[in-house]
Amino acid sequence: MDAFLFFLFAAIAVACGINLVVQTHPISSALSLIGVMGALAVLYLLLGAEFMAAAQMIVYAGAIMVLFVFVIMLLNAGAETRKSRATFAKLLGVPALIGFLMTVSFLIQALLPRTEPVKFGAFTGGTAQAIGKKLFTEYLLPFEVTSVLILIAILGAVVLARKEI
Amino acid sequence: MSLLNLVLALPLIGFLLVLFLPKNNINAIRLFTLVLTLGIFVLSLGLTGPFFASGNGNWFVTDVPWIQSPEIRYHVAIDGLSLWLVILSTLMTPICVLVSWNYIKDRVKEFYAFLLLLEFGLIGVFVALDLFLFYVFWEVCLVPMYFLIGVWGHERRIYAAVKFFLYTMAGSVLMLVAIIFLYNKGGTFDYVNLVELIQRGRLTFTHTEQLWLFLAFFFAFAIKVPLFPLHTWLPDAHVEAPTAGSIMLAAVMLKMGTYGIVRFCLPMFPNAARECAPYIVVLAIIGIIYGALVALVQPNMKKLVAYSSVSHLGFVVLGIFSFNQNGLDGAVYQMLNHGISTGALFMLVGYLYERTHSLEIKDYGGVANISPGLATVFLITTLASIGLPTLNNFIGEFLVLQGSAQVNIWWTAFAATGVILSAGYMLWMYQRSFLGETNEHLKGHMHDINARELAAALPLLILMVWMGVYTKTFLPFVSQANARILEQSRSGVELRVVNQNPGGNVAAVREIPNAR
Amino acid sequence: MPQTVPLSWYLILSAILFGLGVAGFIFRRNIITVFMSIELMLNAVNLSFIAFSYQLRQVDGHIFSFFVMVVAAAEAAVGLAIILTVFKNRATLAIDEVNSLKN
Amino acid sequence: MQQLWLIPALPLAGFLINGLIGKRLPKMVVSLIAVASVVLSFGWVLKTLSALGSLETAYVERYFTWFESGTLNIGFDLAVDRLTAVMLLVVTGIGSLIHIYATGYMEHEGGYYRFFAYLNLFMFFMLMLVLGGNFLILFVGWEGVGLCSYLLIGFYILKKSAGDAAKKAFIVNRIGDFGFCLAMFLIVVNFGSLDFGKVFEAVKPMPVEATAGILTAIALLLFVGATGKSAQVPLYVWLPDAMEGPTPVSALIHAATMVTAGVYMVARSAVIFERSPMAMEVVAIVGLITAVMAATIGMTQYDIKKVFAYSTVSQLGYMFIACGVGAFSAGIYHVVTHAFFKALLFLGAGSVIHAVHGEQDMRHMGGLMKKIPITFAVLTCAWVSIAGIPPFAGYFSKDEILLAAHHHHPWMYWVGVVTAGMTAFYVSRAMFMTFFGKYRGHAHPHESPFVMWGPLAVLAVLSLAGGWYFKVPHYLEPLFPLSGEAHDMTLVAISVGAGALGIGLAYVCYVLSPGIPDTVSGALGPIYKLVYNKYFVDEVYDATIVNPMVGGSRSVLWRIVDAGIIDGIVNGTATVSRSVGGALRMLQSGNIRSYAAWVTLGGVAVLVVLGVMAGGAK
Repeated sequence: MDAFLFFLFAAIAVACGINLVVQTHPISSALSLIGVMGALAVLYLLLGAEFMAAAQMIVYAGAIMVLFVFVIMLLNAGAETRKSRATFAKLLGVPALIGFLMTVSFLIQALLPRTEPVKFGAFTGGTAQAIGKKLFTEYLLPFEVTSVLILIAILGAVVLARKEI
Repeated sequence: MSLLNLVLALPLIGFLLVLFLPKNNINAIRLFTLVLTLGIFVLSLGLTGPFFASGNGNWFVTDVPWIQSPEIRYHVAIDGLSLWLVILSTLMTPICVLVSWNYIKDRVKEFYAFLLLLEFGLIGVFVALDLFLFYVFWEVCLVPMYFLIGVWGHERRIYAAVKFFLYTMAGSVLMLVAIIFLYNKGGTFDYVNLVELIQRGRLTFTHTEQLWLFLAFFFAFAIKVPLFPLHTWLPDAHVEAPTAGSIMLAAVMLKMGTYGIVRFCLPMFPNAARECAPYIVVLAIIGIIYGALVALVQPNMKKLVAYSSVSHLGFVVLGIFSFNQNGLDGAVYQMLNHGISTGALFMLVGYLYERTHSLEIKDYGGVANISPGLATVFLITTLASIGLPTLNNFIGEFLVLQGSAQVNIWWTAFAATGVILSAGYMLWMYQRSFLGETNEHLKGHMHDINARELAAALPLLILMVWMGVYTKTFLPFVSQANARILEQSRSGVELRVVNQNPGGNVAAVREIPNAR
Repeated sequence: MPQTVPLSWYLILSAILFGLGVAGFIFRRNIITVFMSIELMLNAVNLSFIAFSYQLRQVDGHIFSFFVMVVAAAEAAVGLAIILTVFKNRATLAIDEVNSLKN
Repeated sequence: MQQLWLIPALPLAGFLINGLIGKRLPKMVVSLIAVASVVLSFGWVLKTLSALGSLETAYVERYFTWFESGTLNIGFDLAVDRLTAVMLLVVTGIGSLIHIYATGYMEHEGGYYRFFAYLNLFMFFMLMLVLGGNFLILFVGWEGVGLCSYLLIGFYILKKSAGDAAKKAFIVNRIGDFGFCLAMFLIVVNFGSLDFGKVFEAVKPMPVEATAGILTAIALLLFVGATGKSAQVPLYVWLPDAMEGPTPVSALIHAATMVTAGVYMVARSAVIFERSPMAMEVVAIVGLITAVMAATIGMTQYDIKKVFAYSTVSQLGYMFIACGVGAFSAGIYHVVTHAFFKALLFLGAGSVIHAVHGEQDMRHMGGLMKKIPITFAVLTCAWVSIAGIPPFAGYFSKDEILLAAHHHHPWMYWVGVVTAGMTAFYVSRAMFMTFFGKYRGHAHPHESPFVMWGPLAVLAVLSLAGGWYFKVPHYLEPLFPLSGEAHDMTLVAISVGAGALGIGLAYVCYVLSPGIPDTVSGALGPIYKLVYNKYFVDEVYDATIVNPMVGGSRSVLWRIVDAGIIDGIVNGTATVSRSVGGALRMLQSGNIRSYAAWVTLGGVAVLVVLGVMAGGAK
């Protein structure tokens, strides 16, 4: 069952990822990205990260992606016109990408041979309670700093979106 | 918190505070900077206290860890060598504030902030006793000066600023390499420890190592001095810099180089220093004569003064590499003298520029008729600069030449021609710009020196006479500090004979804590 | 069909998704899509974090990915604001035309 | 303590008061301060000297250490011995008279306070020079008087020629100072001190150097300094130009006091010179050449001040002949008498110039005897004195010098006699052209006020009786023993005869038959032109030293070496870096996607390296 779920959602994630890249219209890409995120949320759950799975759905798929879609609509962005000038980037990018995938896969296979099989329920430390404990004890300072970061981000967004600029 | 830390920290605090002042309230910014820098100056006078009370030595020592690994310490102290240089820095900064009072019209806040940052860096350079800390301060000085030239300079300011920056960086990077090498070998960045290790023979270098280390340090310092033929950044930087920038550059920044040579090159690499001395002296003498000859034909006042700096700093280097008490005393004294007299010259040229917006000598003439006060101040400064006895430069030049005469009278003979030439170019400039018939288009623009300008000039004039007549205030501390440095650079000579076993190196390094 | 998959497969999936993100970043011309590609890469990384967290039986990986998520949110806010500004000034979303760095 | 410092301090105070607030003071007060400070100083000199008594040995006062470095300790020392005493009296005495005179002469000039401030400053430095107890204090005064000379020559700041002359004076003096400095360095290196007492004590036991040695080197270098300050060949060129300054300045600085500093310094260092016959010979010969050369030029000039200027150069040459042949006291003797009559000549000339409203060309004078009789009377006193007519002042000192020269080398005596004749000739020529015949100018000559001719009268008395009254060589005997040689009356008669001949010849040429000079100069043609143009020395210096130096510096050092080679290398490095950067710049296309591609590539590279390393580690 574990393997089936993994293959299913991995396939969904990859398919949506490919769709994200090949679609010319940003709204399709955005929807694909939501698909990726949803699939990933299930995988998180498989890995025992229930809080993260929930957060993934709520924050990512919910809030952030809504923002994206909202901006796309606001700008009334249409499909890309097929006129890329960055041939150089492609010439360089394709082999680089293939090289990247091959290297990473090789490294994972070669250097991490003793990975255990993933079984649902084998790790139950990812509950909201456990994470909350960590966040408010050991990671309290970073947590508070993130609040400042978000505050600054809000201010930045407000300043940037003002009319004068 | 010792007084020295306070003097060092205040400019930095001031720098931060100025950033928080409202941008448009120019008066508040100027006044704040002036009061603060004056306060720092008064405080820095307090640094002389222990020297007058209980003689020479390292005073106001603070030695605390800064970074654990690699072990970098915040180690600062002053001795007779750095004392007056620190006070020179703190004196020149308020003067620069006064000079820039009306001259700087835009980005006032940033200007004074950079000035304070520069002061911080300069004081730091002179008091740091940890090589890494020294390097940090060395680079800190670079940034504000780069901006002072690049933002508030004249037409070709970008070229000059970049040239200045690249020249200095080129040298300091080599120095950094040398510092890191020293750390790897000696296990410490601390100057005092290093010198002691070298003195005791626990840290020895092979001949080649020492030579390269010396050259790496010396190259960085020689660019800053500047020693012929590394001097071409100086005229450009001076010509393009705003008045305050020129003053700080000439009065204090150039001394970083000579100070570095005396402080680091001599005690740490005595053998290499002595080995290279003849070549360096030749360069210094070439610099003296060459700078003077080129100054003679400059059509631009600031360029003329800049080349005269090349010539004067040649004397300093000549004195240092004479390796005797007179030469070294003269060299250090000459550093201070040059700071005062050339600083004053740049200030006065700045005054002229403020009035007419020209630096070309041919645009002037007969200024003495309209502005007798300015002419008088300029004349006294000129006379100080050409080394008239009873004014400050004379003592320095005399001691330097005396020192070199003890080594080789021919050095002295050639170097002394620079003294003749200095009279030539300075008086010629004075004559062309101040004497004769008044230039037509000066009328209406020229006015005499005003109270603020006089207030900036007067301390320097007083110092010129004071340092020229009553050297007892200044010279004894310098002399004692130099005696120690000479002692250190001498013991190295004997070491070469004593310590010959090649295996001694490793054993020596082992004994030092933190050695790796 | 095996019952379970090794953890490394998750990592490989993460790598593939990351590669897709890079590909999107390189090949897409629309700024928004490029931006989404970045999100994809962040997600891929998050997956590895959580996978390692499983392997090590420690929750710290979750915390990291949590922070990544927070940063991603902040980044999205600012980034989209920038995109809005760029669009307002240039009336284009094509990334090739936003090249004022060049001169 | 005799408070010697008061002697220079009084004029210094005058300088400070006048210099700082003189602008706001009335002329009356300015002149009062200036004159009073010098007169008081003169009074203090008299008091001190009477208190010090016979002064068989030097009396030294040390105030504070000027600077100390290692074993070298330079004190702020003032010292008085008989030599100094003579110089002090001359400087303050004549200085007082000239100050009084100047209050009249400068009455209508602008910058009145400035003038007196400078003049007081000059007195200060000159007194430091003669009072200095070591070489360096002497050098302070030495440079200081040079500075004041610079300031006063260039006093008329509107005149370009004045500025040029001032600058020339300073720089030529600097060349001399170069020698002086080197001499000091050598002294310190060899004797470890600059105190006159210590150095001379150390030199005394040294043997006379048959061949050139260290003492010869020191002596010659000192003499280089003296040639600068005292206007000897080859550095005399500044003195004639220095006449651009106001006339009292010419009298005080460029006749009576400053220019004799070189003689004083050589006499002061007599111990060193005496041990180096070679240096002595050089001194004598340079003095001789200067005396002859300047005298010939003096005979051809028309500017009254220039005539006297060349006369000064020539007389200074005499003094150096005296020093060179070992008769130092005769040299100082001549310094004193020369101060009397040359100051008088200049001040008289000033009075004449004042009378004819600034005219200096003698061709536009003449017949002034009736119009300014007092000036004529006092100038006549100077005239007979310089011409060496017994028993006036000039006769005594000149006689001493010529006799000493004869004792040394007879040919020097003969050259000296000829020069004496020429001296008499050109002074007489100036007198005849100015006061005899008909007035050739257009102004309305008038006699000078009392403040001007009063000092002249005093100087006239000194010129007449000073030589006979002040027996300087006897006074200086403890320092410079007299040779004790009997005066050979024949030699005396010959030199006096030469003087008389010079006067007579001038009378014939310029009063009896004024056509002769033109005929003679026409006949001599090129030689006359050569002399008239001062042997083209200035032009030669310009062409061989000044212009090549300036031109070379400009076109070679600055434009080629500095801007071309050094900056070329620097900028070349920059250009190379830039072109390398230009190639790399292709990467920085500004295209975000190509950046991303590069980042990916870099990531791959890093991963590969990591993998290889990790693989290697396993």
